[in-house]
Amino acid sequence: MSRIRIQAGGFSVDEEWSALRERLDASAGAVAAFVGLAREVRGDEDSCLELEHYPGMTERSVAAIVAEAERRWSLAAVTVIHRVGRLRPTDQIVLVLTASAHRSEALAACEFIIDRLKTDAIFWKRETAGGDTRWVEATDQDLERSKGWVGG
Amino acid sequence: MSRIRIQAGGFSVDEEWSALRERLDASAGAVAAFVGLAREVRGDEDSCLELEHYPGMTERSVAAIVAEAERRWSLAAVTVIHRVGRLRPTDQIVLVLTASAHRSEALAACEFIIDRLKTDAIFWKRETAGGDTRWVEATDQDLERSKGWVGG
Amino acid sequence: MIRVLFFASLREAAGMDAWTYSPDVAASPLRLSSVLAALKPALGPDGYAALTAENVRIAVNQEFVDGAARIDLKSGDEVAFLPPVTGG
Amino acid sequence: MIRVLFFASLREAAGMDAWTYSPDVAASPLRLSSVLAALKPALGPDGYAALTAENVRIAVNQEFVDGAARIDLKSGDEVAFLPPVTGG
Repeated sequence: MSRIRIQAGGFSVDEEWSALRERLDASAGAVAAFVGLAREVRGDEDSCLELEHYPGMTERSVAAIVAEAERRWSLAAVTVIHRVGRLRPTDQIVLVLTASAHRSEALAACEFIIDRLKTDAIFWKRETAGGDTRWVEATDQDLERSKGWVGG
Repeated sequence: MSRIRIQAGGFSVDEEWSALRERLDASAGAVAAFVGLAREVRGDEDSCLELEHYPGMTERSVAAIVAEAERRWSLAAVTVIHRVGRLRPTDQIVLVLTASAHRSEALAACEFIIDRLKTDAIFWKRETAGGDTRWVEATDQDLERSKGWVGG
Repeated sequence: MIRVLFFASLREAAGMDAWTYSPDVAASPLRLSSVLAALKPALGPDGYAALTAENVRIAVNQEFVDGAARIDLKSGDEVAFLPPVTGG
Repeated sequence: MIRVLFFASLREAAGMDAWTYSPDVAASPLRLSSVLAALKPALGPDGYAALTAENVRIAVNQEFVDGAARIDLKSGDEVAFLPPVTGG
């Protein structure tokens, strides 16, 4: 049972947490969460991050990652929210929530989803800081982590 | 900067999340969270879990786990709340929040802390279900996961 | 009519976010290679080079395609040029 | 005076959560082994067997001790018997 949203507006961890809890029964023993925050770029407190997406294809790319997680682990509920548009330092960018009977599955699925969002989800990021603008790409480490989830 | 509480009362993920966010500056890019929930035991919806601790020594055992996490990874903030006393299915037992500049550190530290809480924190759990009461011990898998964090 | 979309750095390189190609009705089936050929003068050499860089992927109707040049298109199809992605 | 604490399954096995040992003032230094010896009649054979099981750890003043029997105690010390723990 998954809930995926790509949106320009912010999200409330509290509301998403409560909504996820309502979808769980008494067999769920573990919820793992990850929130990505926009960081200050190159020490410029006025820096900003712009997230671009491809409406439709982006949603499907995220849904495919979640479906793969649900295939690999027994998950009671998953929520993924990813923001697009212009973000400022400390803004929340992405939320991943995974629930399972046992902690090992919730934790692994949460990490898997965020790792794959870095490399396989259809988003682009442009940082602006100190008057300079650059496109951000997944790092070699991101690609290694993502490939590290072997098998299928 | 860590915040550790052992308490009989419940906790609000929302409040702890907000309190942690307030301790972060714009260099934090990742927050990982884990919440353990009391599960229904052996299909008995009236089952319960009782958590016992050793006041003083328990707090220090949790602080030692958090200190070890802070030594291994560069963490901007950590919160651990662990409940004691009588819990019912779906009740929240434990909260771990870890914040870092990068997701790999926040995720690893969160998983490390919950793995070590299973094996090294001074708590005891007694399950009561269907009129039968038994003490719960860390599983072989728990011990392996905990030992799996090699090095120091 | 084929709609061509450019994202992120490729939008900047192309100087536009979308381009519409309306080929002669005679050209059927329409190959993606023909669309690319028609794009070249519209973009200029730098824009075209950016679009055909090794790390650029092409999607047709929001599905990635391999060996893009041999893909057959039909009117109404959407072709997108995607530079390396990163989310999270 | 030494205060001895029993936790969890050992509290159940001992039938009490705490026991106070007030030895003769003559017995100084006081060995943990003497406390254990005094506990034996107070607990009965089953309780004592549970306390001395291999997976039971002993803490003195809230620190785990090894080779417990040789530990020297002083009045006011707190000795605790801890069965295997699990949190989270």
